[in-house]
Amino acid sequence: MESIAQQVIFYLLAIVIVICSVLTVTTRRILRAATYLLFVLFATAGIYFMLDYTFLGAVQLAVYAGGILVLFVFSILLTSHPGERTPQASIVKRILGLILAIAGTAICTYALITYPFETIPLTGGELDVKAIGHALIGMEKFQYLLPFEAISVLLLACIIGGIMIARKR
Amino acid sequence: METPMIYYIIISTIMFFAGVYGFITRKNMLMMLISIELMLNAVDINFAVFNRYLYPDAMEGMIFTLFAIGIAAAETAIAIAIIINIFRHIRNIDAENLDDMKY
Amino acid sequence: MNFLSLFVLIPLLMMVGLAIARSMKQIRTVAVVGSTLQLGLAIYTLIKFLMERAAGNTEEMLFQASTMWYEPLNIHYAVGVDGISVTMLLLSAIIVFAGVFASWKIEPLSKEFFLWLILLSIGVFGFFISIDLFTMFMFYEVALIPMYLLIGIWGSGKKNYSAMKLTLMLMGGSALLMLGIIGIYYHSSADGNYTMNLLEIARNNAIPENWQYFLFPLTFVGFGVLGAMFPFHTWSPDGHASAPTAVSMLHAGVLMKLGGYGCFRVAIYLMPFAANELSWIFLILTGISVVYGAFSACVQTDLKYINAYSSVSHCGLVLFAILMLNNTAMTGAVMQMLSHGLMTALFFALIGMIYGRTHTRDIREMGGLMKIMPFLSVCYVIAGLASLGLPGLSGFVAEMTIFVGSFQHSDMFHRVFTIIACCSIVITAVYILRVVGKLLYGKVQNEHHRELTDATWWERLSAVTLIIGVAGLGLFPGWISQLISNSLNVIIERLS
Amino acid sequence: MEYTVIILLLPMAMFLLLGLLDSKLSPRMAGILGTLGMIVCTAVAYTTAYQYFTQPRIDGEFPPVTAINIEWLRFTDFLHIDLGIYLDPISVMMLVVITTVSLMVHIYSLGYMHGEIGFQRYYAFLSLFSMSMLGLVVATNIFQMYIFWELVGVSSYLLIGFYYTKPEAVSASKKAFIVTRFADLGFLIGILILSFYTKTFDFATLTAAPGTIITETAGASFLGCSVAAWALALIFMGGAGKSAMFPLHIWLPDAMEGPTPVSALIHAATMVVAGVYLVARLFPLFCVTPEVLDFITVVGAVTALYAAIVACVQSDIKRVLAFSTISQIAFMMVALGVARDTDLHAGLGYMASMFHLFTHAMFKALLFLGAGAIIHAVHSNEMTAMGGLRKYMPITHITFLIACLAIAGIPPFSGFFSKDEILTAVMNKSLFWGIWMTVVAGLTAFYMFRLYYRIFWWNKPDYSHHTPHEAPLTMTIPLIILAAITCVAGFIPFGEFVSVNGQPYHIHLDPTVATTSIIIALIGISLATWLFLKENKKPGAMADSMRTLYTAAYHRFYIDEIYQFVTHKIIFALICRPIAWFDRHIIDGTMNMLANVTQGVSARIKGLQSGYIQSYAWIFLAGALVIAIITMCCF
Repeated sequence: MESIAQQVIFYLLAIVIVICSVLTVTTRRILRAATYLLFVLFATAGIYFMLDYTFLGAVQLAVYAGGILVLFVFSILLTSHPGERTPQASIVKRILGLILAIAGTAICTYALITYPFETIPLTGGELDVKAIGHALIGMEKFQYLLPFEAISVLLLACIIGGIMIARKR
Repeated sequence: METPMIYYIIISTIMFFAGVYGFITRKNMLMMLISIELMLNAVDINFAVFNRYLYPDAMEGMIFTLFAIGIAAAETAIAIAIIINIFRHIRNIDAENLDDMKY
Repeated sequence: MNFLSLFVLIPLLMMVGLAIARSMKQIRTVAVVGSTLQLGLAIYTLIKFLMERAAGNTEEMLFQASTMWYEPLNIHYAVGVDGISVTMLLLSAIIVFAGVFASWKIEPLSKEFFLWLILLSIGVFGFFISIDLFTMFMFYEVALIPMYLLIGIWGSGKKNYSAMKLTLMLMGGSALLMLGIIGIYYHSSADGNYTMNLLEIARNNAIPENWQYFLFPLTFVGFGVLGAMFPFHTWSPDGHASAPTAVSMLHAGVLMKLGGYGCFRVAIYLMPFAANELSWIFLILTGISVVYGAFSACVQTDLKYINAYSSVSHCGLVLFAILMLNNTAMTGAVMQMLSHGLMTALFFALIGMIYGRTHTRDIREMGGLMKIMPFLSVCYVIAGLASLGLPGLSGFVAEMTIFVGSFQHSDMFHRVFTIIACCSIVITAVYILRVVGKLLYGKVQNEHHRELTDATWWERLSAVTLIIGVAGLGLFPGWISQLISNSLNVIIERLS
Repeated sequence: MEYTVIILLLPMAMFLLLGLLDSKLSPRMAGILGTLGMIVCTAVAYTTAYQYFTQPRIDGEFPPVTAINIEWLRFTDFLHIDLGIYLDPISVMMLVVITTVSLMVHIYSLGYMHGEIGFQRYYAFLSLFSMSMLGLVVATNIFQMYIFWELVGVSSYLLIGFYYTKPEAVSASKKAFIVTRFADLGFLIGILILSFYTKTFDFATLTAAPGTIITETAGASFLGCSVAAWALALIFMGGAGKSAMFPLHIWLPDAMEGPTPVSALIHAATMVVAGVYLVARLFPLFCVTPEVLDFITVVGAVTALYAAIVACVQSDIKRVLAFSTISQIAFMMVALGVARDTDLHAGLGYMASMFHLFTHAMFKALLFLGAGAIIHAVHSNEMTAMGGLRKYMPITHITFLIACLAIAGIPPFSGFFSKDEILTAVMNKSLFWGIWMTVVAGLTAFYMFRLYYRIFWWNKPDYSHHTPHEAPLTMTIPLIILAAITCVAGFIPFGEFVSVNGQPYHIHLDPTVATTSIIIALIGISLATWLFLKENKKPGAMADSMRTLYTAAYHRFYIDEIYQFVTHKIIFALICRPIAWFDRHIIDGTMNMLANVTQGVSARIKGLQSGYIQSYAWIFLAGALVIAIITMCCF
C-alpha cells in the first residue's frame, strides 16, 4: 500500500520534473522559466524526501527554492520588462541543440540501462541529522571539516565579491 | 516495491539534457544560468541516488550534494551580480554582445 | 671557478652595470670597459691555451669544468675549449669590441640597446665555451632572441618584417636542432647512462647508423639555417639590411659562425658515419650557395644586400669546406669563419657609418665618396680587397686553404665542385669592384654629400681594430692554421 | 745571398710608410723617399746579378740558389706555401729589368706627377707594385707566385684607377682586374690540378722531374686531352690573362687610363710579361706536353697579328703603344711556344723570348715614358693634337726615335737582336709561322713609324694657346738612360746567361733571317715615311679604300663589344638578374608563402575560437558523446 503510494508520488514527481524542465528551457518568457525552474526544484526536493534524505530535501528547498530563485526573480525583474519575450536563437542553433540533447539523452539512457548496477536493498530509513552534523565538522576519515571550511570561505569570498561587483561606483 | 534506481537516473538525465539544450540555445545570460541550475540539479539527484542505492551505508554522495548546493548558491549570487553589473553598463544581457575582449 | 666562465660572467656584470648606469657617459664606460676586459680575456685564453699545448697537454678540450644543473636529463653546465673555440672566442671578442665603438651614438634607448647587445654576446660566448649539448643550445637561443628586439626596435627599413622573418626562420632551425639534440641524447650511450656531454657522446660512439641518417640532416640543417645555407638563407639579406650597425656586425660576424661551428662540432663530430654518407647532398646545396650568393650580389643596389649576399656566398664556402671532411679543408673553413667574421663586420661597420652620413644605402645615389670621406673609403677598399681574396689579407688565406684542401679530396665529384666553388672568386671580384667603383670612385653624385665629414675617433678605432684583425690573419696565418688543424685532428680521426 | 730579402722588404716598408702616413708627408718627401728606396733596391739587385753571374758554373750551368725560404702556411703534410727567394738566371734577369725600369719610373714620376693630388699615394702604390712584382719573379714555389700574381693585379688595379674621379679610369681599372681575375681562376685551378698530382708547389721539385705529372696523371684525361695538358693550359690561361693574350687582351688598352709612367712600368715592361715569365719558369713542365706549347704558339701568333693590325689605325698614342706591347709580348709567347728543351738549338726560342723580354722592357718603357713627356707637353693623348714636335722636344724626339728603331728591328739597336733570335727560332720550327711572324714584324715597323711621324713630323697643329716645351730633367734623364741601354743591350751576350738548359749559348745571326727582317722592317718604315712624313691626303685615301677593315680595326675588331655583350647581356641579364629574381621571388617567396599560409590558416581557425561559450559547450558535449559512442562500440 505504502509502496503504491510511493510509486504514485514518484511518477507525479517524475512527470513534473520532466515537463517543467523542458518548459523551463523552451518558454520564451524568462519569468515563466524561473517559475518552471521553481517547480523542478520543488520536485527535486520531493525526490530527496523519497530517498529518505530529508535534510537534503530541506536544504534544497531552503537554499534553492528560497534563496537562489528569489535572486533570479529579482534579477529578472531588474533586467527585463514584464511580458518581454527573450530573443530566440537561430533555427540552426536550436536544431543543433535539440539533436545534441536528444542524442545525449538517448546515449546516456542506453548506457545507464545496459550497465548492471548492483543495487543494495534500501535499509535504515531516514538519515540522522546528527550524523550529518558530525560528518560535516569531524576530522576523521569520511568526515568533512576541511571542505566545509573551504566552502564557508568560498561563501565569504562570494559575499565580498558580490558586494564589490554590484555596488555602485 | 521500491522504485528502481534507473528511473531516477533517467529523470535526471532528461533534466540534465534539458539544461544542456537551454544552455546552448538561449541568448539571455539569465536563461543560461537557469539552465546551468537545471544541470546542477540533475547531477545532485544522481549523487543522492547513487549514494542511496549503491552505497546506502555511506553518505559521501549526500554530503557532496550538500556542498554542491552551497556552491551553486554562491556561484549564482556572483553570476547574477556580474550580470546585473553588465546590464548596468550595456543595458543588455545577451551573451553575444559581450565581445569587447574578443581576440 | 673555471676562468672560462668569466666569458659569461663579464657580460652579466656588464648588464648589471648598464642597468644602474644613468648617463650616456656611464653606459659607454661600462660597455667599453666590459668589452675591453672581454677582449683581454680572449687573448689571455689564447695565450694560456697555447702554453698548455706547448707544455704537452694533449687533452682534447682544455680547461674543462662541469656542474650539474638539471639532474633528470643529466644536463651539465660544462665548459672547455679547443683550438677552434679559442679562435672563435677571440673573433667574438674583437667584434663585440668593435661593435661597441660602432654604436657609440646609438639612439634612442641607448641603455636598452647595449643591454640587449650584451645579452647577445653572452649567448655567443656561452655557445663557444660549452661542451654540453643542451647548454650549448641554450646559449644559442640566448643569442637568437635579442636579435628580434634589436632589429625590431633599432633597425631601419622594413624592420618589423625583417625581425620577424629572421627570428622565425632561425627559430625554425632551432626546432630541428632541438629535435636532433633530443635524438642524440637518447642515443648517447649504449648502456642507458644518457649524457649531453659532447666528448662523452663522441667517446661512447653509440648513435646507431640508421639514427645517424635521421639526426645528421636535422642538426646540420638546424645549424645550416644560421649559417645561411641555400635555400634557408633568405633571412639574411632582409635581416642584415634592417639591422642596426653593431647588430649586423655581430650577427654576420659571429652569429652566422655559430652555424658553421655547430655543424662540425655537433653534426659531424657526433655523427661521423652519416657525415660521410650524406655529405654529398649538402655539398651540392652549399656549392650552390657559394656561386648563387655571389651572382645575386652582382645586381643588388643596396649596400647591405650586397654584403648579405656576399655573406651567403662566403658562409656557404664555410659549410662547403666543412663537408669536405678533411683536415685542410676544415681548417680552411674555420679560417674562413674568422676571416669572414672580421671582414664582414668591417663591411657592416663601414656601411653603417656611411649610411649614418648619407642616409641612403643605394649605390646609385652615391658616388665619389673617396673624396669626401677618405678614411672610410680606404677602409672600405681594404674590406673589399679582403673579401675578394687579396693575398696579405685574411680572405685569401682562408679561401686558398679551402680550395687546396677540397681539391685534395680523392673523389672526382668533390673536386669538380671545388672548381665550381673557385669560380666565386671571380664573381666576388665583380661585385666588390662594382660597388667600390660606384660608391667610392667617380664623381660625387649628390652635392649635399660634399659637406659630410670623415670618420670620428670611435669609428676609426672600430674600423682599425677590425683591419688589424684582417691583416694579421692574412699576413701571419701559419700559427693559427696550425692551431686549428691540430684541434681538428680528433674530428678527422673519428671520420675515418 | 740572404741580403736579397732587402729587395722585397724595402719596397714593402716604403709602401707601408707612405701608405700610412699619406698626406702627413709632403709630396716632395714622399717622392724622394720612394725613389731612394728604389735606388737601394736597384743597387742590391745589380749586386745580386753581378754576384750570381760571376759565380763559377757547375756543369756549365749557373746553379739555382734558394736564398731564403720560410714556411708561411702549411696545408697538408706535403703541400705548403713558402715565401722565399729563388735565384736562377731568369729570375735574376727579371730582378734587373724590374728594378731598372721601376727606378726610371720613380725618377720620371717626380717630374711627371708633380703637383698631382695623391702624389704620396701614387708612390705608395708604386712601391707596392715593385714589391709584388719582385716577389713574383723570385718566387720559390708556384703558390708564392700566385700570391704575388694577385698582388700585382691589385696594384695594377689601384694604379690604373689612380685618377679615381675619372669614370673611364674607374671602369678601366675594374675591367683590368676582373679580366685578369678571370684568367687567374684558370691559373688557380691549374695549380690545384698540378699540386693534386705532383704533391708539391715547389718550382725546383716540379721542374727537376717534369715527367712526374705525366706519370701521376697517367690515363686521366678530360675532353680528349690529358689532365696534365689541361692543368698546364689552365696555368697558361693565367699567364695569358696577365700578358694580355688574345682574347684576354681587352683590359690592356683600357689600362692606359692610368698615369703614363704606370703604363710604362706595369703595362709595358714588367707586369704584362709575367705571363711569359710564368711559362718560362715552368718551361720543363710545358715541354712534356707539347700540345700546350703548340697551343701557346697559335695564341701568340694570332695575338701578334691582331694587335699589330689594330695598332696601325689607333689614334690615341698610348693605345698604339698598348697594342704594340700586346704584339711584342705575343712574340715572346710564340718564341716560347716553338721552343723545346731537347737541346740548345731547339731551345733557342726560350732564350730569344727572355732576351726579347729584356730588351722590350727597356725600349717599351722608353717609348711610354717618351709618350708621357709628349702628353705632358701637349695635354692630349690624341695624335690630332700633335705633329712637328721634333723642334720643341729634341731629347724626347731622339730617344723616341731610338726606341722606334729598336722595336722595328733595325740594327744595332737591341730590338733587332732579340727579335731576330725569335724569328730564327720560329723559322726553325715552322716556315708558316716564321713568315707570319716576319709579316707582323714588318707591320710593327710600319705602325711604330706611323706613330713617330705623326708625333714628331706631320704638320704642326695650332699650338698658339700653349707652346709645347721639353720636359724637365727628372723626366729626360730616365729617357736618356733607357735610350742608352736600348742602344747597347743588343750586344749583351744574353745566351751566355740565360738558355733553356742553362748551358751557355752563343748568339749568332742567321744571315737569311736577319736580312729578310731588316728588309721588311725597312719596307714598313718607308711606307710609313711615304704616308706620314708630311700632312697629306694619302692616309685618308688608303683608309677609305679599305673602309671595312679600317673601321673594324679601329674598333679593335669589336672584341670589346663582344665582351660587353657577354658580360652585360648574358651574364648580368641572363644569370645574375634571374638568380636575384629567383631568390627574391621563388626562394624568399616560398618562405613568405609558408608564413602567409600559416597566417591564413590561423585566421580561418580563429573562427573556432569564437568566444561564445555556447558553441564551446556544444562542441565539447558533441565531442564527449562521440567519444562515448566510440567507446561503447568498441568495448
